[in-house]
Amino acid sequence: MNAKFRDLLLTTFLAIVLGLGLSAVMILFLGKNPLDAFGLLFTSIIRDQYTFGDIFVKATPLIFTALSFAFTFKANLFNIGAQGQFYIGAVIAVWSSLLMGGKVPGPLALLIVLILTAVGGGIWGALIGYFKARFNANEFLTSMMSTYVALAIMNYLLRTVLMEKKGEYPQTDALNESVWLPTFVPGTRLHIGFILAVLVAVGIWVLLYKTPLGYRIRAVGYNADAARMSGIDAKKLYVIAFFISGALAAGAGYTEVNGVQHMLLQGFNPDIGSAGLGIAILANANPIGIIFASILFGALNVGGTIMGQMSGIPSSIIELMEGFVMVFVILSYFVRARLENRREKRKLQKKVEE
Amino acid sequence: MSGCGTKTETGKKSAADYKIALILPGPINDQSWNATNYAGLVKCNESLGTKMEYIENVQAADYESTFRNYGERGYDLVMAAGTQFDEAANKVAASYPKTKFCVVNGMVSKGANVAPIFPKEYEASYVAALIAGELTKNGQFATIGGFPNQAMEHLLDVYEKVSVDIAKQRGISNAKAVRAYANSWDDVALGKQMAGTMIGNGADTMFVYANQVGLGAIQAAKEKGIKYVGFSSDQTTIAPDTVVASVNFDFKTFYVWALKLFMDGKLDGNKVHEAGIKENIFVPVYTKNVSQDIKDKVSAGMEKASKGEIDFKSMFKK
Amino acid sequence: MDTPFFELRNITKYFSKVVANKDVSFSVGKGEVLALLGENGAGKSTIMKILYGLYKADSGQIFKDGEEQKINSPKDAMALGISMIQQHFSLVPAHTVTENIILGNVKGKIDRKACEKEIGELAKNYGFDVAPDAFVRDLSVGVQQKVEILKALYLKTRLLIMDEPTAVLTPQESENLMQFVRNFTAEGNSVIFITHKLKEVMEVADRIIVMRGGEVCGDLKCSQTDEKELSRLMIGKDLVPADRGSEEQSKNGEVRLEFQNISIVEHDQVPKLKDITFDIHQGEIFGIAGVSGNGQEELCEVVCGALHPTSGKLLLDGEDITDLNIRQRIDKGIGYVPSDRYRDGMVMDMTLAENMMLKTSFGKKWLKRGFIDKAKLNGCTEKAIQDYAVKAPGPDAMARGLSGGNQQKVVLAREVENGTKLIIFDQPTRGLDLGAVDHIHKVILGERAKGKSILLISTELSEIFALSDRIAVLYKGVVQGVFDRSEIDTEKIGLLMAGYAVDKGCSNEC
Amino acid sequence: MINLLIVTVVMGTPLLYGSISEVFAERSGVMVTAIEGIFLMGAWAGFVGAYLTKSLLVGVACAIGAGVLTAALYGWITVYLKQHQVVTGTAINILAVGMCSFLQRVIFGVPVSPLTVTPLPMLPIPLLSKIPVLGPVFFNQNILTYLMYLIVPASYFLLYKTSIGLIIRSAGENPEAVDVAGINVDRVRFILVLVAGVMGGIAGAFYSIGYLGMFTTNMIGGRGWIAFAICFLGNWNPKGALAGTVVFGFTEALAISMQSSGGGFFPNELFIALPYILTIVLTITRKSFNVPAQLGVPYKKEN
Ligand SMILES: Nc1ncnc2c1ncn2[C@@H]1O[C@H](COP(=O)(O)OP(=O)(O)OP(=O)(O)O)[C@@H](O)[C@H]1O
Ligand SMILES: Nc1ncnc2c1ncn2[C@@H]1O[C@H](COP(=O)(O)OP(=O)(O)OP(=O)(O)O)[C@@H](O)[C@H]1O
Ligand SMILES: [Mg+2]
Ligand SMILES: [Mg+2]
Repeated sequence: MNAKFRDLLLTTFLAIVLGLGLSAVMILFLGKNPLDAFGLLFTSIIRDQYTFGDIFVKATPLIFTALSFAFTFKANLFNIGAQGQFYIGAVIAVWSSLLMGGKVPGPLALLIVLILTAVGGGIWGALIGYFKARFNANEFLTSMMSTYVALAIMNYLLRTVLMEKKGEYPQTDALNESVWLPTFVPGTRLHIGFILAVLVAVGIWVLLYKTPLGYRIRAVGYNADAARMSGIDAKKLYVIAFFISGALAAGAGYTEVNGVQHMLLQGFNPDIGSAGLGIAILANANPIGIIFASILFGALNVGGTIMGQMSGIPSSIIELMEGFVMVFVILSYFVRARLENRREKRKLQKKVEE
Repeated sequence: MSGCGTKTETGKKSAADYKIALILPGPINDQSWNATNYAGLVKCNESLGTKMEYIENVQAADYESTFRNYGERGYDLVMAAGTQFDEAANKVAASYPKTKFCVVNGMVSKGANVAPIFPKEYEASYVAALIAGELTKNGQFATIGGFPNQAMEHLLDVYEKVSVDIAKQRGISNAKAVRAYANSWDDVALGKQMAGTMIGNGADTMFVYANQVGLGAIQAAKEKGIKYVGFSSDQTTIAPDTVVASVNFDFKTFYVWALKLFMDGKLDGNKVHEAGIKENIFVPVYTKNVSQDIKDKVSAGMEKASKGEIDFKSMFKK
Repeated sequence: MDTPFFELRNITKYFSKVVANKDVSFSVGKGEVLALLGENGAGKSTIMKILYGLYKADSGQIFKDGEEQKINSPKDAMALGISMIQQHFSLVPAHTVTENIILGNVKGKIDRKACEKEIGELAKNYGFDVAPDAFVRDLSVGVQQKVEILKALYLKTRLLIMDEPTAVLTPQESENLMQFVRNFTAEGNSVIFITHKLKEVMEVADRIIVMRGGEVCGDLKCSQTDEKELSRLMIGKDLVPADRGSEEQSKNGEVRLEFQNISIVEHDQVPKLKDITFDIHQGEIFGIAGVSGNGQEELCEVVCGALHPTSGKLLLDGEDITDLNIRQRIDKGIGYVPSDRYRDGMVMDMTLAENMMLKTSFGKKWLKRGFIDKAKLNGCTEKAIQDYAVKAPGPDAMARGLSGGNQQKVVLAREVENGTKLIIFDQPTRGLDLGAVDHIHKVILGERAKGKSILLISTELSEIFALSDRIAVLYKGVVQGVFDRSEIDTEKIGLLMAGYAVDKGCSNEC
Repeated sequence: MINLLIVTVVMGTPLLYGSISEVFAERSGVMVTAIEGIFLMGAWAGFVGAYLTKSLLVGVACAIGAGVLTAALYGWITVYLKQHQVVTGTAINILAVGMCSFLQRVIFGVPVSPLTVTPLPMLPIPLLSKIPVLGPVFFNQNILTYLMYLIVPASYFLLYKTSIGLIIRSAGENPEAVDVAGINVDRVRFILVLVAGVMGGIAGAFYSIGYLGMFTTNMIGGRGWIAFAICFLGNWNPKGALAGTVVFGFTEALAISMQSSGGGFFPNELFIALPYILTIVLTITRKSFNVPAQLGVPYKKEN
């Protein structure tokens, strides 16, 4: 194993341990025994199949929103509007599923819903890219603001055209079972959306690093001037990159609506965007790393919830754990660079002394 | 199996033997909906000797898994606070026939083990309106709801109709009510701004049902020196000169009532168990700023309601 | 021997990947001009930055007038009377000249008027034509250089360090600078002067330090050495000048690129290019001389397609390419080595291999079943690394990790490969050392020998003369005449570059 | 109408604190993306301090302390350790949410009724507050708002008329120039992040103890990001921040007033989204952006 890779594993592991350790210290303030609490966290997630499966259920949408951020990040662009793109995706997924459920054969309907969701979320995202390309509008700002607009749109639709038939609450009717994403592990609610997410993550990695399009997107992101001088149309690529990013975030809407909730309601997953961003950080924006980081967050979420439920520790412990782990992971970037530097310098010194 | 528990001599389970859980959508220290429900749980554990557990801050995506989680572990009764749990409860129930699912504020029951309990909130708002109608000076009522939904609209319909009618009877011919939705349950600052605007437009009596948004509205009312009718919990303690009266949802009584039903085996499925003024779960709380005369009028109104003499349904606009 | 003004003793400095300075010792006396010579990466800038307090040495000592000094930040250095003009200007383009000069040197409320007056007078005293209220972004590099010098003078400097100050200057501006150095040292001040240009060194320096690989390999009196010795010390061997090959071939080649009355005039503004008309033949090197900022960049961009002329036509092998975009022109075989490789030529955060496919990402060349053919790309890059003697670990090395000269070689390799018909070289050797310059010149001549046409742009007259078959001078967007290399000499070009009108086509007698 | 303006001024105050602090930090090259977390920590600590000591002054001091602490963590990681600013901000924002909700529980447990303090009183300025329209709008506010009236011109003066301002602006445009002038770039940037912590903490306290007299974890709800956006819209300039705040604040006040009057032909959600849509429109239509050239780029000297 080369030293760099060893550093990566070691420092990341250490960061996670320290992050959890600090959270454990916080638990002391509550007058509870952190060892018991964490014991519970670790044993509970492997308690039964259903709970264990839930880790991956949780990880699924996170993979999508993390990819959404990471994809543009790799191109030196910022899409922090994944939350809004997720809302748009969820709205389209639920709408089209309601229309097709029971009328169109399940698998076909699911495929159409997926395509519509991705395209819809993509277009919503592409607007950000278009504004940047056409008006040089700062994408950080427009993507941030677009989330609030998307939320308003979703809320409006939920209480008007999408509102449930009995007309009581701003939520949709439940979807027909034919448009549920099938589960693939009996006794759990682990649906094939997880497999989709993993495949998409791999696909995004291939797209970014193995295809000319991905190559061009990265080139534009790192150096738009050089890209232009090479005949690459930066403006077009902004739109494409944000389209893909938006489609990815919308994918989370698809798996949450068709795979988990089977309906859409107000206040649906309000933190999925920022969690995705955090995961992208954890994984250093590497699509494959994102799969693992999402599973870690999924486990913290599932375990943290059960821990809260059984030991009387408030559920904010989850955010605390996630926050600490993220901060330590960022510190680990620094430590790694330091270690690498030291190593090089020592090598040099040895060479000079010889 | 652990779910069976030990039996007492009479052959009946003791209260402590039941495995009961309460699912809350927010933190128990939210100073409103979740805190109220949590207080009900505490009361049951104290007075009935149950050992109810709770889980807080459960997000929409986790409703189903949380229900399943308790179902798997053989709980006897799983309660959830809020109508938003209806779908998930009905969906999960079939897989765990031994567990009873009870959604507080629930309105849907499709299954022998799904037994929602529903406090008729429009009866509570009726009580609030009885107070408000007497308190107002200029007959300008302002209401703020969290999000528009049917239950919310119904309770605001009742409030507005009753309070305006009373004001008119008192000779304020131009009495009217203005309604707004905050589209939020927790934005305190927004609550204060909205209430401030409504008061600026002339309102002199506020009524808000929007959790923490209401706390902001109370601030505005206090600063502008108008009256506020508290709702859902005893809000008179926050600002006794502003919130001169409050309609307290006595969830302690409500929970005890529900749990007794359950332990007596009367919490049947396929049915919505409603409770209201008659069951004593809506209790007006007054400060010294409210005259005995008003209190009497309110009592009389409640009496009528509990006898079933008031046709609330006719007041619903939709 | 009296104590030196400043002395560096046994300075060693490690960066993560290189030893920039190894046990470096030398000194500078009062009133002395010390030249620091060395190849790229020899450690010249680093040792000066240590003296100026920007970097911290790993070991070693600094003395002033025989007393040891601790220089931990430029503030300490300034207190000792040291100023330094950085290799890459450290000016704030968005601020005015005055703001740049007083940065960090005034306290409290700024009295703008008074400061501007003060700076204006300072400039006048030294004969610098600089407007104190002008924005730096609007100034030519020559004037920016003067601002840098004013910054140093403002602080009443005793030792002025100049890191490659003439790299971007015209001959006249360089000459002015030399004059300034002479005057400045005549007052008893000292100057340390870093450059790659031996001619300047011989002209102005009293003493010369030569560095190689981070070590001092020569400490010579100017009067006791010559350019040949210096260049041998610097690169460790003698340089054989590049062979221009056959003089005749270019004249016989067919016309490849034709400019027909090309102008760029944006409404009401001064034309960027005006009525440019000339042609380049196959196998010809067409040199364009001129002070930078006189339309060279626009000219290059018109040819590569980044800029479209407002009028006129451009023909390649007789075909009108005026309306083609960059990508189409790349496909036609036009290569372009831009002057600003950081901005226009490379993606620093990508590997060398990835940089090799920058201009051909649309083609089939690197594709295998829709994916990038990594093996093939690496193979080609590996070959370029060999052919161009790029000092790099391999195709997967990040471009950012290479030194400037080696980055330039990578760009060169790519453009020579792409430019099958025509290659534009814009300032191909700026800032590079003798060895690298020599290599690049050989490559350019080699491509000419293959029959390619070459458009060479350089502010370095020696380069223009060494390579070009024909030479044009560009001044304010106008071609001041096209000459055979034998028809014209440095002096005349200098005049033309400075805008002295000479009749078009005028030859020897002007 | 007057009401609308009063709401604009009141709700604009914390946004202006936030956006001006952001102007300073960003001018020196650091985007304080942890602003949302700083606001929240300020709101929380302000409330806790005021509640436990019954002194609003102590509350404000605690808010400043918490804001500075949060900012210091952010500044240490981004300025000294040179880590990515957006990334670090996200982590700290999440941590801040966890931190205040957790500590709130640790300190107060589960209270039965809401915990409140009396918010900062309105201090009508004699004479001035009697002027029609202007009086009630501008001169019947709390102390933090009055302080703001001083901060706007003071920060403009500081940034554009003093040597310190010159250093700050240069650090964001070309930190090397600042370094060469013998000034420690990292220290300048770190201090400005701390200043952002002070002002962000005050902004947070404005919500909890200045305006509402209570604390909830959702209290900030994206308002830090709004301040962040206003800094962009205002072209990194205190005057622009003021203009941006007024535009944003007025739109928001207008939206609330529309909502509060019981709705009408247009859906509620349109009003809710209006300020955000406006921000996007302004971002698009703005011709020139004076982005500090090195905004968001850590200053790395050697490797
Ligand atoms: N900031 C830095 N970080 C890491 N390595 C550096 C840094 N600056 C310079 N180096 C390394 O130190 C060596 C010496 O660089 P330096 O800039 O001193 O060379 P130089 O002699 O000034 O070259 P040039 O003539 O091109 O200016 C170079 O090989 C370079 O690799
Ligand atoms: N900021 C930096 N970070 C990391 N490495 C750097 C940095 N600056 C310079 N280097 C290192 O310095 C070298 C390049 O420095 P520079 O461009 O000054 O080279 P140079 O001395 O000019 O060489 P050349 O002869 O090619 O012009 C590389 O080895 C690179 O690793
Ligand atoms: Mg160099
Ligand atoms: Mg150098």
